[in-house]
Amino acid sequence: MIQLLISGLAMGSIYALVALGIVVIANAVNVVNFAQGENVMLGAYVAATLTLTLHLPILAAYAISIILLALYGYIFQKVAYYPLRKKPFITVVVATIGVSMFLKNAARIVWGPQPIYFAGPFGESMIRVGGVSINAQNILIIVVTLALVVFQHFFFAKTSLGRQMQATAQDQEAATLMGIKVSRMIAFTFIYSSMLAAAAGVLLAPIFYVSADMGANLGLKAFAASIIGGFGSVPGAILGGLFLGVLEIFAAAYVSSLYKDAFAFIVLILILAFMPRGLFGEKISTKV
Amino acid sequence: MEPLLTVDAISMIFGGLRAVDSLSMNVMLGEIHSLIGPNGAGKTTVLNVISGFYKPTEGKVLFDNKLIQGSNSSTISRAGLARTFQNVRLFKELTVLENVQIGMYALVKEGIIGTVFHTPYFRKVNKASVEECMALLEMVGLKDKASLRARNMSYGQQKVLEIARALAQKPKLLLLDEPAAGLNDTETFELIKLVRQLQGKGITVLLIEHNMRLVMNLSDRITVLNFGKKIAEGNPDVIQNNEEVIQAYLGKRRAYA
Amino acid sequence: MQRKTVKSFSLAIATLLIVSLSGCGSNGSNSGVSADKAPIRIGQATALTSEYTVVGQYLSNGTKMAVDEINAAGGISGRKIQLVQEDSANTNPAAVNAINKLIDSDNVVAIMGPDLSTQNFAVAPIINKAKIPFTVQGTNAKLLDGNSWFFRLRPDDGLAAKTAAKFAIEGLKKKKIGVTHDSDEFGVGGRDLIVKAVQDLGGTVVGEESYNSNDKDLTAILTNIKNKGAEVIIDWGHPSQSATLQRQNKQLGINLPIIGSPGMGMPATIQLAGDAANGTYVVGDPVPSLNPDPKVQAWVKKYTDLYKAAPDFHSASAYDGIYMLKMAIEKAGSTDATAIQKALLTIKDYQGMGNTFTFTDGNGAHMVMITQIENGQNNKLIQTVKL
Amino acid sequence: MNKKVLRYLVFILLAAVILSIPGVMPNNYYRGLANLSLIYVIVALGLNFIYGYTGYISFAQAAFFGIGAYTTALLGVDHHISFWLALPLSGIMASLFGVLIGIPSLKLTGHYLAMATIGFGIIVQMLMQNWTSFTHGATGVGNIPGISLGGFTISSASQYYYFLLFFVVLSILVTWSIEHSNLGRSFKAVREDEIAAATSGINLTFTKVFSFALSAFFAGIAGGLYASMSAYISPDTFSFDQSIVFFTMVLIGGAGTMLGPVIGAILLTFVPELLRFMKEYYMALFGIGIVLIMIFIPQGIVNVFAKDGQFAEWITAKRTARVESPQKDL
Repeated sequence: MIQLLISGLAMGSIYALVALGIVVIANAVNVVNFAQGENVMLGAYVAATLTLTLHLPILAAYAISIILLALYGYIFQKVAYYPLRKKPFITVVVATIGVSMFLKNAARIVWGPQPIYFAGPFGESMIRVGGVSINAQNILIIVVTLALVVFQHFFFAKTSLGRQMQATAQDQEAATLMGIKVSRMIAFTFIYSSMLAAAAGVLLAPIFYVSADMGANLGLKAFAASIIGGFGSVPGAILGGLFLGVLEIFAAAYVSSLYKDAFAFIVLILILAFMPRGLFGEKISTKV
Repeated sequence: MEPLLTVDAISMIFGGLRAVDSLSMNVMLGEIHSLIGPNGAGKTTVLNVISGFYKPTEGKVLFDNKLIQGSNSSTISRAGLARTFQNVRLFKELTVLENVQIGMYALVKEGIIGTVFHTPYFRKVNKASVEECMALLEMVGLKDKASLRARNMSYGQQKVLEIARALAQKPKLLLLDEPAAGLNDTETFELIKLVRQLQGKGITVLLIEHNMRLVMNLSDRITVLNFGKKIAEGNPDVIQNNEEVIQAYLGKRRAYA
Repeated sequence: MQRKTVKSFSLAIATLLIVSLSGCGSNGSNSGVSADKAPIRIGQATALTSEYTVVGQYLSNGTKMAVDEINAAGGISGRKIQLVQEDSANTNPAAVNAINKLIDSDNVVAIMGPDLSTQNFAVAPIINKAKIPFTVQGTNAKLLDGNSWFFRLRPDDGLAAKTAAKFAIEGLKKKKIGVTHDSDEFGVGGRDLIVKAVQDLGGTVVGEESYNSNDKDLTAILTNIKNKGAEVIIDWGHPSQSATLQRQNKQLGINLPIIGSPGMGMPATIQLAGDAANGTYVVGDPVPSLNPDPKVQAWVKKYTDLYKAAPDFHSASAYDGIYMLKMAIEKAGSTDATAIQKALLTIKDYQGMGNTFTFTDGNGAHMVMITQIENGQNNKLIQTVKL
Repeated sequence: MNKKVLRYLVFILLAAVILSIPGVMPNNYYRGLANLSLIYVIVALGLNFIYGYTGYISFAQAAFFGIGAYTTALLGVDHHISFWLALPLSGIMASLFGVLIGIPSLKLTGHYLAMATIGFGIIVQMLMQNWTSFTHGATGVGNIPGISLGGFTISSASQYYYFLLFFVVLSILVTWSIEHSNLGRSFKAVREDEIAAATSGINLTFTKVFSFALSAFFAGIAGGLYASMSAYISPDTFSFDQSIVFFTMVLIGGAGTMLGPVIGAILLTFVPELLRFMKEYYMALFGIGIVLIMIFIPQGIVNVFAKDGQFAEWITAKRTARVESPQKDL
């Protein structure tokens, strides 16, 4: 039982990290980045290449891949978002889908079709607790996710850059009036979101194997999690992610593992139909 | 003369703010009734409650002795209550004619089969509705602009087109939300002539307007609203000399003395 | 974006449309060389994109190697072989388009089919209508019913599944069997055969669990099977899920012995599963590197030098397929489809790299090997089963 | 030579070209592609109702396409019902599901609707894959009976071409007549301004659900035709990626017009095949192509040329970035 809960929470934390990446961008520029799943894959591949081919120590590989993804985030924003910022959101959404198609196939060409395994910092070691063996990597994921959440809270609340990014997210016009360089803040938002994706990718690799398709429905699931939690709200994304991770594992164990993915989306549609604000979202409505 | 529209002690509370405070008023069949008051008095909120956008926190709305408060806007519009908007809401990408045709949507029964196969029945019904719309356009002086895009019309023309669309619903009661806003003098004069014409056709009008010349010239009865409460009601000359009304508009006179 | 660039860009798209339509006319006709000297065109539909490229590359390498060898030795009765490859990716429409292109546009004489059984099902109607010899990699037992033009180069699931069940009950002396499988048609086909074979041999299947082809976390399935008291797991799935199964079997401390489908023995799967693979039994095509026959060992060495990676049974069966097509064309003395079909059916006990082939019907390969993975190598031969 | 005769001549020329295509095509491979593109035209025309005219996003078109295909296939294979009865049923079955997804989506806008339709699509595909007793599961449905009319069975690719052409022309006529009717105008009114539409007496619930059902009906009919033509269908064909391709067809061709989806469908069926020679690179290029098109011509080809294209202005209208609420307060 505890085993299921732990791996459920671990999976949930990954969904939460990716969902956070999606929500951060959505709040700032009202666009859903359907390529977020592929960003995670990119982070995993970069880390795998650094450790396996260049034999860097694990932690160095993690740090470098997060920085590289930050750079990638900037380029992605310049190429896919910037020329489209004035366009309706559907054009931008389809553009991100185009980017995800490109990333999936480009990764397969560069890194080959063979899934790669690279051990996490704790390698294979298991933790035996009262007859229950828990994968050390799961614990690492949960701990790192909590740390990131706390960091994000302080970053946005306390640091000036964080506050400026939040201001841009709330109201771009007002932010420009305050002298905030909005386009720079948007760039930072994309960079931050890609770094979150890199973190998720790096943590996920030992469980998921690094392959071109690892990101595929991860992005969709994370987006669903952010809606279940209450789209636009940061706690909503985190709690939605955890909720989805645990729901899936228990649904797979006790109902049927075949329909595991379907449960995520059934819950999503129910939430959208009856509680569009999500479990934790606040009431937002447009005046007539 | 029995009332066509009765607003019975309605209140609209937006999280602590009583935008409308137990307002009661009624509009008689065939009259031109104006609802005036300084900005923020709650005029448009009242209009939105009557036309079904908001469900009033308290009170009832009776139209043609049927309870309509809380039902959705399309049912209310089909019951014969059409409206225009403060900031014109036209179907910009559709042609002028199409805009008016949409007004007539509920009255024209083309039927699924007719629509898909353009049966002779469909063509007859369609032709009739086009003629009616053209007549309306002629009435408001937009006949020659029928096939142009609504987006390309001037502001005054758009205002008048919106009235034409409302008229296409063959309404019993027409709600006009600041129709004269942004019109020049000739356009305002045309508007007065048009509203007179509508009254002649037996259409009751509830008018929200700031242009006092228009209100005093057109209205049979006026209700004055201030901070969501009714402070006066009666015919134009009574309202003109009503102390409270002047204070509401010009602020305390004694303050200057 | 000024109007001009927008206009020119969409004009480019429009011309692309016109080119695409007119483009059809050009490459239809083949070279004007007289018929008897013209190269014999053999088609291959294999996964060059999508996650199945892993298998696609093995097939493509094996085929190219055979074609180059034959051409170097003078081709088939003097005519060189021209290999035409089309990408069948991972969906049925892609496979159907690839096969149609091979038959109609590339006018090939025979086709080497893709690995996925679902794709083989999808193209069966086209092959039957076009009447062209079609070598099959898909192992689903029901694939050959009504498809007289299908020639399977690998043992079908029926043989492999029965052997796996037999080995579990008689070899490992286990009574309670757990079956895990992919939810796709390969996995479902395998499971049905295993369950039937176990019941025939007096064992009991205590648990059946299926997973989707992109599932990553099988903890739920493994805990279920363990709680139902299974003593051994027979798994019928694709590489990355089989690897996850072995890895999590060890991680969660369940440590049940696992007997896997042929995919379990592929170098890719072993590399993915890491040391969790050690001890796993594999029932599948004879592993080339394990085949004592020196001819096979020479071939393995030549393949490894050429492609810098060890061959697996896919490359072996593709290599044998080309050689058998060569034998059939030479025997039939022409590239006429029905003649090739008849000639293929006369092949008896042909010692290939991957199997010994006897084509009494569509099923040519009748030899299966049970092996065990030890320190990262699928090289401990347990038993060779000949039917 | 007045305008009317000129337009008539162009029409004749166009008809001649379209009718001669099977003859022009060098072999069955390209005829097969032409047939597939005709089927996709019907799906794209359907999607045009909900997206082009009503302004709502649907990523569930492949699911409706699949529902139609499975209805015809299962009725044919399991219950031996003739194609001519099964086809309309496929359309109706798909539109029932269209209503099913249409109702909850009434209150949704933007990303939320997109996400709901994606979820719906994935659930439908999962049911097809795993409900083995009813849908034959992952093995798919084989030897689906072909199409025969009084003894004559359609066999060759060219015969299929003309048969499908009939359905495409029918779909175009139906689209034209709906566009020029009150119903069509009510769709566009909802796209332009829902609040004004409501006050003009348009019942928003009915209009949106009907538009969903209509686009599903087209996809269902196309699914039935696809199943009978290809004789074998399996769940993996009706995936979320396929819905993306359908959506991109309408987007690139030009939504909100009649010609747009037709051009988009033909283009996106032939271009990937012609890029085939690039083997594993063509999917990556396809991705970049979509990004470029979104940057340069978001309104699609047809709308670039039709300067006053109604949809063109709507989609390129400048939008201020604000977080749309999941629910418009109506």
